[in-house]
Amino acid sequence: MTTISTPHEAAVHHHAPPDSFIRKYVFSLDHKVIGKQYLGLALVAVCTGMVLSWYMRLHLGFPDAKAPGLGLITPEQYLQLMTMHGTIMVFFVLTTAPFAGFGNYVLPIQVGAEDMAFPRFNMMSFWVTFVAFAILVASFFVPEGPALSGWTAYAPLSAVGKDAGPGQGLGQTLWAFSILFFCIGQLLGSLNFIATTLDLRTKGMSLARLPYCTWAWFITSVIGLIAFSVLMPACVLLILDRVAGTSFFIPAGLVVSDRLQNHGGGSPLLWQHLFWFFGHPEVYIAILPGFGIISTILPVFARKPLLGPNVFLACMVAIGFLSYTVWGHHMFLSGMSPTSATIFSVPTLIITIPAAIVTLLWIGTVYGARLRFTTACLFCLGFISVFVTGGLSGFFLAQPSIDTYLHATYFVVGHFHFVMGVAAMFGIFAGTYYWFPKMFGRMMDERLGKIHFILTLIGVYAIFMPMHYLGMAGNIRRYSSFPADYMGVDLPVHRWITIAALLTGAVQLIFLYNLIRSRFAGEAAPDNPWQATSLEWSTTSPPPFDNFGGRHLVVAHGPNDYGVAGPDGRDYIMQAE
Amino acid sequence: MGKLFAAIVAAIALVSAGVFVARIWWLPPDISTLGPAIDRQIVETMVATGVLFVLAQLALAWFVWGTGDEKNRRPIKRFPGGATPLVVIACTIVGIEIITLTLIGSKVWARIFLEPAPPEALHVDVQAGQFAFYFRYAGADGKFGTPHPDKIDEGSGNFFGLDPASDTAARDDIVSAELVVPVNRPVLLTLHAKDVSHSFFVPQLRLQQDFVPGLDIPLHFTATQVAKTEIVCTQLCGLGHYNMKTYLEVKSQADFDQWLKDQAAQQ
Amino acid sequence: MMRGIAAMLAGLLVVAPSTPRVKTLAGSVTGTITFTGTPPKMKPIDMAKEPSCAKEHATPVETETVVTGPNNTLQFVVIYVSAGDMGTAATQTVKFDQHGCQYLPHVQAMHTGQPLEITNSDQTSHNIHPLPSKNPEWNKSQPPGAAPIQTKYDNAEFIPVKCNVHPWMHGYFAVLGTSHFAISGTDGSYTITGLPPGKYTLTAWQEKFGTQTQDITISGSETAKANFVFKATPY
Amino acid sequence: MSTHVVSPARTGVWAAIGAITMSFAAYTSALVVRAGDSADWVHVHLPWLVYANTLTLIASSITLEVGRWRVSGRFDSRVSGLSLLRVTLALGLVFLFGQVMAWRMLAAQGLSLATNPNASFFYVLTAVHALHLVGGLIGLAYVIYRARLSAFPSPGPVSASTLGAVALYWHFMDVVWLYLLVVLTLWL
Repeated sequence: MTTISTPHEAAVHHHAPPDSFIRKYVFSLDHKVIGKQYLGLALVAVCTGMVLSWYMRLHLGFPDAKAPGLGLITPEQYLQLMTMHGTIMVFFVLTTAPFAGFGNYVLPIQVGAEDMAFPRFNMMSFWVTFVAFAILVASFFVPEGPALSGWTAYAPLSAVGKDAGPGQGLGQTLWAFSILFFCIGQLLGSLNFIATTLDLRTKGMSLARLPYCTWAWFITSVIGLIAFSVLMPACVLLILDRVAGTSFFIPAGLVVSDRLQNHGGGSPLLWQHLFWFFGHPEVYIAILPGFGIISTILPVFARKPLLGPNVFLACMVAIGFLSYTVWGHHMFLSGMSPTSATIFSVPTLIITIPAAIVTLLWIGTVYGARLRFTTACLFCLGFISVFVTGGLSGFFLAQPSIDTYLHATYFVVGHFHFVMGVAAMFGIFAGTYYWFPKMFGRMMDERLGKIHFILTLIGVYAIFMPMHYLGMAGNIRRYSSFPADYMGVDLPVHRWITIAALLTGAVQLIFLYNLIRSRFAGEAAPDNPWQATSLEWSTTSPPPFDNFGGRHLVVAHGPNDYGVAGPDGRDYIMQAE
Repeated sequence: MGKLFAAIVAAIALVSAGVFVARIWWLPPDISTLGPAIDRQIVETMVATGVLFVLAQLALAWFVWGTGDEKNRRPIKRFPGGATPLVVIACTIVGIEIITLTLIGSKVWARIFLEPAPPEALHVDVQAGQFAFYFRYAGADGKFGTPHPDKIDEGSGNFFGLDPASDTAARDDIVSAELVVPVNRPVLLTLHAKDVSHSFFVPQLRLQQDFVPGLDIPLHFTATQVAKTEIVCTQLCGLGHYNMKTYLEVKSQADFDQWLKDQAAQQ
Repeated sequence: MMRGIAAMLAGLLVVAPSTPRVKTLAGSVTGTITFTGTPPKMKPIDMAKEPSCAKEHATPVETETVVTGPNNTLQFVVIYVSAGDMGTAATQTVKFDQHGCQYLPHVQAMHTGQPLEITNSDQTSHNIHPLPSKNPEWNKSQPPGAAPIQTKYDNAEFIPVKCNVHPWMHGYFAVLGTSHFAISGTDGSYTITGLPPGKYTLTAWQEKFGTQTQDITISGSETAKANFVFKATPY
Repeated sequence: MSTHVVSPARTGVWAAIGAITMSFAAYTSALVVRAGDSADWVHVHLPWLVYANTLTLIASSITLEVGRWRVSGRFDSRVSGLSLLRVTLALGLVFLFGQVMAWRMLAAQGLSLATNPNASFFYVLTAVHALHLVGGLIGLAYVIYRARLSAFPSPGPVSASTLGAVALYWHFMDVVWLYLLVVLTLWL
């Protein structure tokens, strides 16, 4: 099927280039600026989240150590650090950077459009997200601090209010509002991605010729459209339970802090269902853009086409569908009917098939390649390695009967940090090293980049692999310390993880330095430094305001033409020659 | 660079797998009738995934090691047979694993959660609250008093909100902070929460189940050895979560009866 | 001659309030708190969950809602002046310690605005959560070795105090509008000293049995007597 | 399909329709679950006014359709078409006002947001629908404004497709409302 957009629609730029600073860099309608804004937000968020995790690790490894600025970390402080780390990382890093960030910057260029379909919605999308982040950060500064109920905010702990503990007052309310705003922001973004991909493609850019990351962003935005429109009602109901005295999630007869709660009839499991119906697809919202980025970048540096591109696309679509049938595997032991647990475990295991196929396709692409070991390429290879690791540990947790032991142990922490945390981060790193020249017209320092990669790869394994061992030993997650119990003996492992985490964190400073230095002093980047095929490399680095300087590219080739006999002796054919 | 990457990935894969094989960190010995089945399944999954893990990582390392570079312009090789064999391999291997694991697993799961407790089971009422477990035995009359949330008064030790003044069944209820059970006798727990969600986890029983406020959740097990082990909360329940734990004591029937007598005297 | 001395003393009495020497002339009130009927049986506290505390007690300690002494006396009853001269605000710090997973003392009385210092002498982390209705509420954890919590309460009320980590730990802050107060000891006796002459209403408060009041008059430096008898029920 | 006149506005509205459908599905499932496992589920009489509001909303859809048909039609009919769009806008406002009155009536019965779950769901669902409808009103106001600028003397294709998108959204709001009405009458 091919959709030819009428020149009329695709050609007119929706708005003139602004001149004032505010309209140009702050409230800009330009998807490129908005993309950079999202990436900037994600950078701030990831630094915040990482610092929070250092405090957590410090306390876990050295319980008696006085943390700089906090002193002796109290149990509630630990849980608040944990909650904010999870919330910031999952929402404001893993969702914004690979999806909203790179998607906003690259997708319109890759489809040959001059901007997103709805630039105003696009701007709102970012600023609403920004407000959401501001609200979340604000909760650090309210009396008794931010929420401590984890990024999953299980009711009734999250619903009954301040009696449930420090941070469960205003802090938890702010958390709920923050997530509500975040949903709105991402929904606006998803609308844009969908309309832009479907309607603003330039001549000849059929769906079949879309680059794989654009495909991934498109599928992700469809998933996000559904997921966030379910999380939003959940947040609304939670807020009402907290501030308006309703009882959606709060059953009768709860006595919290010696106070009989004036609620009745609510269902705590209702929150869990609504949350995880969003929560599991959210995992794929975080990782599918990574899939796309890897599948786009790997062939560039392998100098050979991606193996089985159509199989790859089919797998991504399959994952997208299946992601809505598996949420129950987070609730095997939640008091949900045990029969449904067995039902949920089947699709959970089945979803590993497309994931496994995709992984094999990547490994098959590497086979017999003439790899160019740029930093971006290395992060793609690293992505494959950590994704395999994290994916396989999922096999354990997908089985209810094993979950009765491993559930809520560090095994789970290790699993999801590999599969959605580290893997997604590697995707983000790959994208950064790959598109930085296009975004800023300067190359990043490859030598620093490679050091950054090697140390990070070793670091993440040193941090997260031992967590699986802890899990086997029954070490429970979300504990601020392990006083005089069977977990006390695991302290040395926690020490090791803490040290590894602090060192790996320090290594990221190399990346930050590289970013800043290259932004201002990197060598000038040519239009197509990597000899890649997709449309963003057919324009200048950085692209002009309307992306192609008024040209209307006509696409004649797919994105996958590497290792072929191209024009003038090149081994690749660009989509718009 | 490629060779370095290959070496690192291979090393990581072998070391990681080695630690699992060496069982340096492993499950505690099990003391329940369910333990062996669950352990067997964990081991089977460990073997299956472990092999795939090592194979995949080593394949990646090997391909990267063997890749040509810009200097020796070795011709690019396509993967033999294209994507189809890979799809077939993935579907068959993973498919087989899924089917086998699900078949075995669902049996174990059924034994834990689907089969009802045998009638002779000892019935213990378990209440979780921030941040402690309390266990209630029916006492001489074999009947539990009705709990009244509004009557809960932890300061004077009335954790269940019993009303002995008007409820005679409540007067001989035995409340303990530890779970004490006789060996080799089925035990039926009724889990209910006083305030927020909690969870009941005994690693040595390989048994875990959430408390959900507003629900009474049954859970049954049979301990096979006299032992003392820990019960921990695994559902984030607030600031004292890390410290929400107590002990499971498995005693011989005689010792258990004696203990019950002593407790009854103290109430 | 004697008359003259008496007259001089009387004269002193008249100017008394202004001169410090008169404090010696302040009276006091003493008495014993008892109960009739059957008090509820105090339950032994099972500290299994907290070994570090359990091993502090050779025999398990009991709950302290109603602590009785020999011949039906009651401990931890707060006796205070609810009407009459309220005295001057006390400035010395009141101490409230957590030891062996118990509050020492179980009931601590203080004047409004009087500095209160809460310490943790256990090897485990405690959480102090007073549940006031007229004062601002807070809820803090105190890990072993952490600095003492310094605070004060400005409005008079009886504040239940609980530890969220150890459900059995319950105590009371008696925040009073007077500096004339006392807490009955193990033998149920109490003494309030330094009462200037005048009419007083004494109130006795017990966390389970509520309050009772008595009117007394202090005319000089004598020691008045005021016993209180609470009616106890087993449940 | 070979070719079609692309209209991002319409695609966007279709996507929005998908999202809104999902979120009302979520509210509904919440309602069903909540009604299922609770003892405090009592019957609530919907105020008669909501049925009157329903008619208003349906009427607004009709005027909108006729208005669209005229605006894109011959010149002399455009004026009346535009005024019909204004009527639609007015009817939308009347509907919102009616909903507020309906809440007042319910409150007069002593049913506030937290009184019982049924009341909670009534207020929440109607309020969420009202919020989405406000979005439609803004869109409507926008096309009327655009029509004043561009549609005379000739309606540009942009405003036509935007008008189509807005109309699509507006009718969807009707559908949602009817759906809610059924759900509310069935479950409350």
